[in-house]
Amino acid sequence: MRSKVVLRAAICVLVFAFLFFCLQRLLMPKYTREAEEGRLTAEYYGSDKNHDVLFVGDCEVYENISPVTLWREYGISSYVRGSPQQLIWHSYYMLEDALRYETPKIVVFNVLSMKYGEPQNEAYNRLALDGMRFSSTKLKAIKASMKSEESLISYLFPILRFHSRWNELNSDDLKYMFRSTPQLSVGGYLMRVDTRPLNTDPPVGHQLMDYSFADICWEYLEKMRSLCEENGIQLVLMKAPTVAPYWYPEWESQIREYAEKHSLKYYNFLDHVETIGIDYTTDTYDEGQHLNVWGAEKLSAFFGKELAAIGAPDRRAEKDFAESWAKLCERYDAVKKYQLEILEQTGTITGFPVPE
Amino acid sequence: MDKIIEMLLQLHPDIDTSCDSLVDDGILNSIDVVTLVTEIFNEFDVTVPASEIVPENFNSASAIWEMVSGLMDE
Amino acid sequence: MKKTLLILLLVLAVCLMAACNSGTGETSGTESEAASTPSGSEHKATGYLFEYNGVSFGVGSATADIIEKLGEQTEKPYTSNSCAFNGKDTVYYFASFEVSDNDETGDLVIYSIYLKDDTVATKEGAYVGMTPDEVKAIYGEPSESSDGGFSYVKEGMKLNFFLKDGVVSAISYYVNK
Amino acid sequence: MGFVSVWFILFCAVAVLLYYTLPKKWQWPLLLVASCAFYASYDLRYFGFIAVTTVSVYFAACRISLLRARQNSYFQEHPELEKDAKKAYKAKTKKKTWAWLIACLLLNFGILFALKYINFFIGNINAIISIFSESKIPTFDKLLLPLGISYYTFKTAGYIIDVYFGRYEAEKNIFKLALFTSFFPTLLNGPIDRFPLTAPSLFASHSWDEKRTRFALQRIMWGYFKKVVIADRLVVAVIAIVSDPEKYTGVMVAVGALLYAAELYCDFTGGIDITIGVANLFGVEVSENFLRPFFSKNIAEYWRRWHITLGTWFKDYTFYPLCTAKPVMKLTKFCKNKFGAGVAKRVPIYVASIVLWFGTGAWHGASWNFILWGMGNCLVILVSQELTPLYKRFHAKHPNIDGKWHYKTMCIIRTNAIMCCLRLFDCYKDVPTTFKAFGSIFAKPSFGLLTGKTFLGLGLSAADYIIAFAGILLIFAVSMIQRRGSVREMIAKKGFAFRLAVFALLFAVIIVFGAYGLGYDSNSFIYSKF
Repeated sequence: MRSKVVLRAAICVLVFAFLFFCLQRLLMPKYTREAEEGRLTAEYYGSDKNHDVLFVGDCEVYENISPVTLWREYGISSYVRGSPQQLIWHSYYMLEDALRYETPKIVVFNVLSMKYGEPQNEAYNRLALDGMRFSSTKLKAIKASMKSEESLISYLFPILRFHSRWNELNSDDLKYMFRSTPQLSVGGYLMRVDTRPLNTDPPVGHQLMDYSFADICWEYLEKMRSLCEENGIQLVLMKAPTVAPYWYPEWESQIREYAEKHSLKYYNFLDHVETIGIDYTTDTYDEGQHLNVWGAEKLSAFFGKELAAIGAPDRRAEKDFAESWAKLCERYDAVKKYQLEILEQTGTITGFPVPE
Repeated sequence: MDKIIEMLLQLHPDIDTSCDSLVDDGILNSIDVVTLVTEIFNEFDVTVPASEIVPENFNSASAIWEMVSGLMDE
Repeated sequence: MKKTLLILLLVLAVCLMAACNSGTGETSGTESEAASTPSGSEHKATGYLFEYNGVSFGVGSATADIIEKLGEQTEKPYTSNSCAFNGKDTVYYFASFEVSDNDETGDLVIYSIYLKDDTVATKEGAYVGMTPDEVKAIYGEPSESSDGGFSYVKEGMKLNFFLKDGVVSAISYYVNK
Repeated sequence: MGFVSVWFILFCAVAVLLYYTLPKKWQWPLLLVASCAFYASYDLRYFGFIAVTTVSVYFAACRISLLRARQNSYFQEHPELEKDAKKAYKAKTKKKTWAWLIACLLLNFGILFALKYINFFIGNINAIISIFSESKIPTFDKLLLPLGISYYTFKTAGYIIDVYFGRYEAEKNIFKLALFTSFFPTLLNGPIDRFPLTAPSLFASHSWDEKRTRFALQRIMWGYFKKVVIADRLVVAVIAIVSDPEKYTGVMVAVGALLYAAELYCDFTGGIDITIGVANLFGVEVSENFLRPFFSKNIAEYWRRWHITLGTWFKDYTFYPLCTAKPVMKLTKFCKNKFGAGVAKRVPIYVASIVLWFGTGAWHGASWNFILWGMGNCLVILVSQELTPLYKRFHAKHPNIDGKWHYKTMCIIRTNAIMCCLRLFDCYKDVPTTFKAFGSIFAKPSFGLLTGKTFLGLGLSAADYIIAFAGILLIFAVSMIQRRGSVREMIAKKGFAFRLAVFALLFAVIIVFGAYGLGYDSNSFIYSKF
């Protein structure tokens, strides 16, 4: 009799766990119709972890840096671990998480997120962290990013947060319940081929009361720098050539001073717009806030020269690198062709359409 | 004893005086019990202490009479 | 038993109705389940107001009501949208001030008015170029002050006076989160 | 940590695991440790209060038992004592035990009064003073209200009164009494147990019983369903209606009352189901607090089905003692001579009822709302008591109308209508608003408000209303079945597969349709602030 009872109890637990898991798969947002950037974090785990250069940051990296161009021009194998409005502590834990899989030679961090001193809103936390594989790093990342009303348990079991999506379900939720969503980024880069020119001169930021960055930002910048030092990685700071949000000169001086003090390379591409050849009437799809693919290729070509100069090796001769990057280049061209067709037919592009 | 039965009939004319679960079956509610206690006080000049007001003592006419007589000779 | 089975069936029917009521229909955008602020409620400005071209407005006014009345804009408005979601943040350029709004609360509501030069003044008469003491003579002791300037907090907004070389270099009405 | 939190579920799981692995003699001490941990998770400062209550009750009860034991042994040693010497000695002991009882009650109810009612009391005093002078007594602002103080104070008061009545001897082991006072599932929303009913199963050792555990888990899940899926969903609409009496007047007040009735029922019975379920996991029997209250045909019956343990507590420890107290008896005798038997019969009942309902009202909260709510209940019961001759004549004319279902339904609807009106006092912030809102139902019904837009404006979507309505239907169906026996037995008879399907479905409904997490605040059980 005893074994029968134990068997029944086991079946019960199994059924409940399976039901819980299925409901979670069903109700998790698939990020196919809006906020597609939510798929970025998880896509890293599908890449071949053979990168010499790793970019971390918000849309200023994943929409302006094209790893395929870096490969085609200089044979640099790189990946962009970006997420929407990625805060500096998200960047730090993204880096720590990546180091569990590979150790790049160079890590590039975009400094814009230094301006955010506290978690902005719950949505960006979810977009950045839900895709992360479970690990001690993810736990630390959640604890560091949670706003007061959020709970750790709703990150470990996301259904506890997304269960109220039951009346917003659509056909994609069923289609991608167990199948993975189509690959969105190419090496972590999100492409846009359309153009919306900036005809006026770039907006100038209003005066601020206090230009100093929050202490927590300096603290995590310091943590990132020591993490790179421990792993023999060269930390490089960058600021993408975008006109909004406005990059105050007072911020620039603080970053420059920090870079000099710790002898880090710092590239503010806003100062090199002419040399790079970026023209805000053709190279941006939203009046200068993000570069389109043409702008990104110009920026990547320029930056690739710098990266090669400071130690990013040229891997085009090595067979396994060539093979994996050939696939990525093919995917890159396919996406570009696909978006150009859409642009031709409809005249506009919304979100980041990619072929299946 | 018949005094007790008379009181019960006064409360509920159709009461079955031989039944022995008046309180448990909800025939006597708390207000009836209190009315009985005041009647007993007026009749036998005996105060039923609160500690005695338990279902067992009020479940049947005989139980009530036992309680009252017990109190009287104390 | 029959009667209660009937009721149970009724319950299941109602559940299905709920699911398909708004389930399989394609819904775009992640509008929150609870009804957002009832639309149509007019937005009232709070705290210190700014007057220009005969129009009195401030932080919290609906852009639609006042933007045309403020006269000619020197430049095309510049809209920047938030990273992933379709939140919009627009700046409107006028001769001596700039007005910014966003759609965080569903409708386009002004959250900042930035005065750049002394050709305009606040309703109470403060303008760019004044010394801090002159401003304090009008508004009294500020609620907050730092080396970059000082501000007066009132009903969910702040009136900021920015300082450069000891003189007010800019004034802004800003929402106080 | 409220019931609706993963930590509570983990806490119970660990406690149950330990409970059945530890050697039997450590079982009830484990429950005590668990209860202290649970209590500490709220606020360490509460410990002082519950400790004072437990120690004071333990000490007073032991003294009373000791005095009585000494009296009995004295009588055994001197059998030759004649009647009135014995009586004198008994009176002496009675006086001493009475002194201990009163001291203990004054202490505990004093704490309860100081923490919960003092500000209300001062507020009224100030109101009176302000008539003729401007001075005001300052109220206390940083008052702690320990978790479940009303529950454990009443529980221990019942215990010591029983010991004083001699119904049973005082518990010698203070830790056992501590466990009885602070048994963690009953801290949040009762029930107010009786020592002899709970003690046997609380202190006994239990071995694993598969059926009992299965039934307990099913009941817990049913409790969570009612609380999380229905109560926490409807509370959003109720608060929206109640906090804006100007906008939601007329018929919307009635709608608010109905929603509140459903929400309060699901919240309170859900909480009690979880309490009883968790207690059963440890094999502990805790008394039922509800018996399908919305099926009662009159107010008196309603109060024998809703919050049963509170009702019986007040009946046994306020109503009866008052009726049989000497001063009341003297008053009855005085009335008998002066005004005749009719009045004499009613005096003790009226006096005791008013005190009982004043107490019940005040127990619910320190404001005039609740006291008037209590008085309202008292009025209805006394009036229906007076009308019994009228009812008897009516029933005489229509002999077997009782059996007819339409008469029974009419009674049920009438009872619920009256209770809904009385519950308005719970909702609105003060008495005048309540009366204004109640009046507006008839004066200005404004049926125009009954539109989809109004309902959607309450913060719930159409889907929410459908889910809540479906849930209420399901509860109604289950209650109908329950009238013929335990639903869980019926399900158990149908075999493992059916049972698994039913409870897997219930589990899915709770997880998906539950109103919990960001945007919903589900930890505020209505009755947990007592």
